[in-house]
Amino acid sequence: MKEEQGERDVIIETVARVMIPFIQLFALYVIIHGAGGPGGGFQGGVVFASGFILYIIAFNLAGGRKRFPESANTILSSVGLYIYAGIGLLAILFSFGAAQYLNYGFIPFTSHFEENRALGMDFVEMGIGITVMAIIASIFFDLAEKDEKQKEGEDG
Amino acid sequence: MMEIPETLKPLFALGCPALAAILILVFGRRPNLREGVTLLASLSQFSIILSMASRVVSGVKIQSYLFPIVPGISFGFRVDAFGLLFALTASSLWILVSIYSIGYMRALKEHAQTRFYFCFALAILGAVGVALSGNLVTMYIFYEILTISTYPLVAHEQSQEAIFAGRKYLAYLLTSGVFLLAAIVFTYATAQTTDFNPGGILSLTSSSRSTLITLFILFILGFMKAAYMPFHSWLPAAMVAPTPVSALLHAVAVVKAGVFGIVRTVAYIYGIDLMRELGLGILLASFAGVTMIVASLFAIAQDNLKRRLAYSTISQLSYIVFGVALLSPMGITGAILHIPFHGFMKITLFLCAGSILVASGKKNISEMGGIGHSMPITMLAFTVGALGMCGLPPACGFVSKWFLGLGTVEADSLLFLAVLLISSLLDVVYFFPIVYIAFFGDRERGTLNLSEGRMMKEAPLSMVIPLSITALFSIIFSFPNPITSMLFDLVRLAISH
Amino acid sequence: MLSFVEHLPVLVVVISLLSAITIFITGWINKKTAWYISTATLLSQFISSIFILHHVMTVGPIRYRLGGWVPPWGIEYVMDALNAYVLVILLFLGLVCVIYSKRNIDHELPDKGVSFYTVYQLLITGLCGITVTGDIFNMYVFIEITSLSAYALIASRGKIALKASFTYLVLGSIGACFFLLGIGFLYSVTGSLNIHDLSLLLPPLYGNRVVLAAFVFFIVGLSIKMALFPLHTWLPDAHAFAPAEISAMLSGIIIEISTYAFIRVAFSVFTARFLQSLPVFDILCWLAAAAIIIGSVLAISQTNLKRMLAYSSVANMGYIVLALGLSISARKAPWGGLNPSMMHILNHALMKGCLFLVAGAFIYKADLWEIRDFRGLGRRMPYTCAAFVIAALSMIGIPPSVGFVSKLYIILASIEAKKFFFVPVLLLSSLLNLIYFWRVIETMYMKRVEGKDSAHTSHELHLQKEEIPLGMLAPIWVLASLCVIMGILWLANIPIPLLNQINSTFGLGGIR
Amino acid sequence: MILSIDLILLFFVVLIAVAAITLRDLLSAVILLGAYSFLMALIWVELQSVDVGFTEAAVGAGATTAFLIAAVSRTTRWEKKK
Amino acid sequence: MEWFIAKIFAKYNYWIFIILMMIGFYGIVAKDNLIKKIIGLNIFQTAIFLYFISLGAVRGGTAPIVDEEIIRKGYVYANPLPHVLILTAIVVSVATTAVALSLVIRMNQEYGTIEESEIIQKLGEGGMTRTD
Repeated sequence: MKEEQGERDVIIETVARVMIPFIQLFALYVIIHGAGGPGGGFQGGVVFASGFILYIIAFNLAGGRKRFPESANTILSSVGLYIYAGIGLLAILFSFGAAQYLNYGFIPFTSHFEENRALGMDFVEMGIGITVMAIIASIFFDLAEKDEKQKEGEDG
Repeated sequence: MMEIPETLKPLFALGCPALAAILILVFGRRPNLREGVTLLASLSQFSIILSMASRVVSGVKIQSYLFPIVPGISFGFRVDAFGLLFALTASSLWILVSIYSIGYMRALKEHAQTRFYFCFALAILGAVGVALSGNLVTMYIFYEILTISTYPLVAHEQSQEAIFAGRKYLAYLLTSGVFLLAAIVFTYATAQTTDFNPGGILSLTSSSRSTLITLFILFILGFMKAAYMPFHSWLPAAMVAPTPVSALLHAVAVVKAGVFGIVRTVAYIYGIDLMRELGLGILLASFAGVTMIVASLFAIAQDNLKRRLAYSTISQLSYIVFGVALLSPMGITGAILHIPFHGFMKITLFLCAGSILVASGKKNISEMGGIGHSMPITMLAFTVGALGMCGLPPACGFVSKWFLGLGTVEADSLLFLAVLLISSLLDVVYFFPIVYIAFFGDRERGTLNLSEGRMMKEAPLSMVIPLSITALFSIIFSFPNPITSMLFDLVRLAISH
Repeated sequence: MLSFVEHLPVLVVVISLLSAITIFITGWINKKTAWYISTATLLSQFISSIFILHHVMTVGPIRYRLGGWVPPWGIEYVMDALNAYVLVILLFLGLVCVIYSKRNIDHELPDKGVSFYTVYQLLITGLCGITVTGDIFNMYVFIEITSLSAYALIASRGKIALKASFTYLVLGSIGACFFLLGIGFLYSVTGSLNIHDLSLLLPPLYGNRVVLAAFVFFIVGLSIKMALFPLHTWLPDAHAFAPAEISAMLSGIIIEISTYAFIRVAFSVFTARFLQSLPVFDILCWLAAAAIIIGSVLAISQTNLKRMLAYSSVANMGYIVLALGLSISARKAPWGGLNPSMMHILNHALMKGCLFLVAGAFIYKADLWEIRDFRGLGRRMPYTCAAFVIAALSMIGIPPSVGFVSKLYIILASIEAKKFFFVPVLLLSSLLNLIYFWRVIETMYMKRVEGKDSAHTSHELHLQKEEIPLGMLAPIWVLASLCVIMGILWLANIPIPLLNQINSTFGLGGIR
Repeated sequence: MILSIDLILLFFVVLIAVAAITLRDLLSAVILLGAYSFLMALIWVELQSVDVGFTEAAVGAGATTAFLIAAVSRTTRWEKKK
Repeated sequence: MEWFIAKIFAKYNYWIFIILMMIGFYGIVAKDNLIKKIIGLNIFQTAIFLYFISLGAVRGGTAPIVDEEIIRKGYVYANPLPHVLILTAIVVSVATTAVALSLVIRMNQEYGTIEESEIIQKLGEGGMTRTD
């Protein structure tokens, strides 16, 4: 990636500007479409994060940090995991202990058991996607940032 | 006093020192209270053990098993005559040594006194536990507690020499503990039990001769606490410890625990008949005989009083082993009697050595010329002890040696009788010079060298009284009286099965 | 309808994960909350684990189908006596360590508290996961979560710890890959990943070379993770330079959970019958014997306390593996089967946990690493040193401590198995333990402080007491006293019915 | 699956793996590792596992390579001779 | 001979998997540079994934994607379970790589080098035993 004072490359910047929205849109598609086709939360999350990485490579680190501050990273990664782990707990709660953990069919999104199950899975995929996106991005930040604030990498 | 249920008595007897140890730690900063606790514990322990004596004499074996460890072995106690004898010796001497050590430690302003009393109590716990335990595993547990808890006592000085002595002490004794553990495990593997049984437990098994002999050697290596040669060198080294420690632990509790273990093994694990059949008695007796004589020869060469006493201990312990190894009733009687008798006599000697050290700062025999004039009571007591050691009346050593002599005759072995007599003669050779120097030695030389302007006088009363008592008992034991007859009853019970 | 207890196996894992996130978030707002959340979580997990154990003991194994999917396809969590027992040990030591860490982390890792507790909780998640899962691939995932957290936690100390952590990472990853490969081989012949299912599908295939290869890959992979002798090279540095509570967890729990995984694979996926047909366990015995002796000898040569303890861990893994290796041959005796190894897993956790925490206390209070610097410590930190003495005596094997009991049982097992060679090995190791632990005790209590040789009364006055805070002392003493209490309980056979239940799960164990 | 494509891909994978290990220019090695991952992803797609191929393309060729490049840029570009 | 060649080439995927594993292993063991070690580790892991995928592959099958047409026509499709496993394993591998890289970067800060032998040398100079 480029240093802050380095010269800017018009071609790369332009390509990045055009590409990043598409990459992120594609990522969302992959996340949502995970249950029935190739893809899922994890892949989508990685693709989404690769948008950020492209941004950082094309522009600069500080700008990337501004777009995606540490606080957002913290909140997003936690929220994603909360969704992922919490949905499973909801199954137990809504069935008053009758259903197992992760048995999404018991969460009353709709009145149909199978539909609930599919919806629950979508939520879980979303949770994973958010977390993975946040964590991959933050790992990249941590690896690339040259400040002396030493942090160890988060582990997904 | 509340009556304690009989089966709980062994537990209470062990509870006294355990509780005392905790209280000593609690009252670490208040010397009077701390030492009061020690005294109280020793007294109550003795009375509990004494109260068991009357029952045991009437032929009852007090048993209390707490819980099974593995099938066939329970953690528990079984008080028989032999164990009780050792327990009585250890606990009664604890009282006297407690009184004595209060005087000794205070007079010399020793450091780390709390640790001293704490470990002392634990060591007594170990010794009495060894005496009362009903099987080898229980015994092993207490045996190791005894080893560990005496280490801080040996290394008490914390000088280079003391640390080295402590290291040596541990190296020898824990190594032997490992052998003992191996022996116990193999015993269990062959006999499926480790209970002490008067007829022996191994005689019932169908193990090969060589296995049994190997196992016996393991056992003997395991009881290195008995300080037989050539594994004796930890004992003289350990004499750097404060005198009460040497007295109680290295003349009574630790070494006696080793000897006690050997006797237990010979009589209660192997059984006399099996021993005779395997020819192990001769082996053991030769070992013991060699140790008796060689250790005496070593003792002659020592100038340091405590070291000389240490070598004397090595020699005397072998008397006990020797007596048992004769495998004759008289020999065993002598051996068993020698346990309390030697305890009382040797402790007298050690206490005297300590008193001399406290009163005059002298350690070496050659410097003690004429000391008997300034410390008459101490040196009289010393003389009594020395007489006993040599097996001369009126001290009780005579009685036990008499029985040992009868034992050799019974075993039809003139050679062993000769060994016994030579060894006794050697005892005279190394003990009487001390007595002679003390009373008739060159007084000028002795006092000039060391008194540093101080007037020599007797040690504090708290030291003189215990040593007088032990000396007195050493004489009393050799005359018929209720105590002696109780002892004899116990011994008779112990050998009859 | 599932009862509440039957939900607990999965809740134990999920609570831990949720608490990791919560610590992350709340720590971002207020750093002080991290410890409280972590402690509360571990406490509740520990209580749940006791409920689980009770349920397993009284009612029977718990089978929990995640998401309601039927086992060969869905993931199943299975609690039987073995993992309920291990779970209790693991959460207990985890709780003790986290209580200890309150003061220690402020000192060892200033400003890193939040990330420490987050990753710590992830570590606990992974460990619990390994324990509760009944699916072998799921186990792999949890092993990796555990290892990743462990790498990060070790590295958190900085400097040398980085190198140690990297070595651990590389070796650990290779081990995990082997484990994965083993899973792949098994999957290729059976088409199943569920442990129970595998145990039913495998017996007709026992002669199959793929199955044998899978077994070998499992053994090698897990041997790296549990630092069995020739593969132990990552362990000493990692244990020595991690923060104290992580050293305690590494030595007391993490390598032992790998042993648990090994037992699970060897006895649940494969069975005792399969193991009997192979000489693998005999070879393991010899490796373990080498580990015991060489680990102890290397420990003697160390001058740094924590490194010494680390090598001692190598030796102690040797004990556990030796006990495991004997378990098949000595299956019928009351002390045969898994009893000695199960015993030593608990015992080692208690002893080594205590010792590492004490070593941490020395670093905390006086920045002491080297054994020779411990002169006079017995007076400066009397309670800490007393705890060290108890745990060290236990390691040496003085009765009635836990170390004695496990040694006794392993010896009995080796006699029962007619493998007499291991008896002297065990006895010798006891002496070697004595040498290296006694050196420390002697320095702490007996060596005089330099320059004060002449008058010992004066140095008593000179040295003031400098005890560690109660928050650190209490965990140390809990472990130290348990070293003795558990020893007596073992001798009194009180926990033995549990072990017998474990044995009977695998068709081992005897008559009692 | 198609044997020839399969074989060609596998051949290149091995070649690139060897090159990635032996090259002393770390940046090139890292980029080669990206290429390796990408080829691997192709093989997997070809072996009917679109899902995994997709993931490997995103993660192996994408994220991992980005991480490695970041790491190389912060440390050193050249491996030292032994 | 032909039989032999056929036998060897029938499972060419597995041979490649073993070769790749060895290449990766060589990278881990023989290379002094830490980043090279990580590259080796990656190759090692990927090789194992290749093995898993080869397991699931079915000759003449299709990708295991739920589609009305596939089910209706009764196509053979590859076993999807290994794929799920490998997805998870890839997650693990990228996490491992990330942790390893962050370790490497911090070691570079501490010691100014990423060559293992030099780091060990510096540790030796600074006295292995103390950390601060």
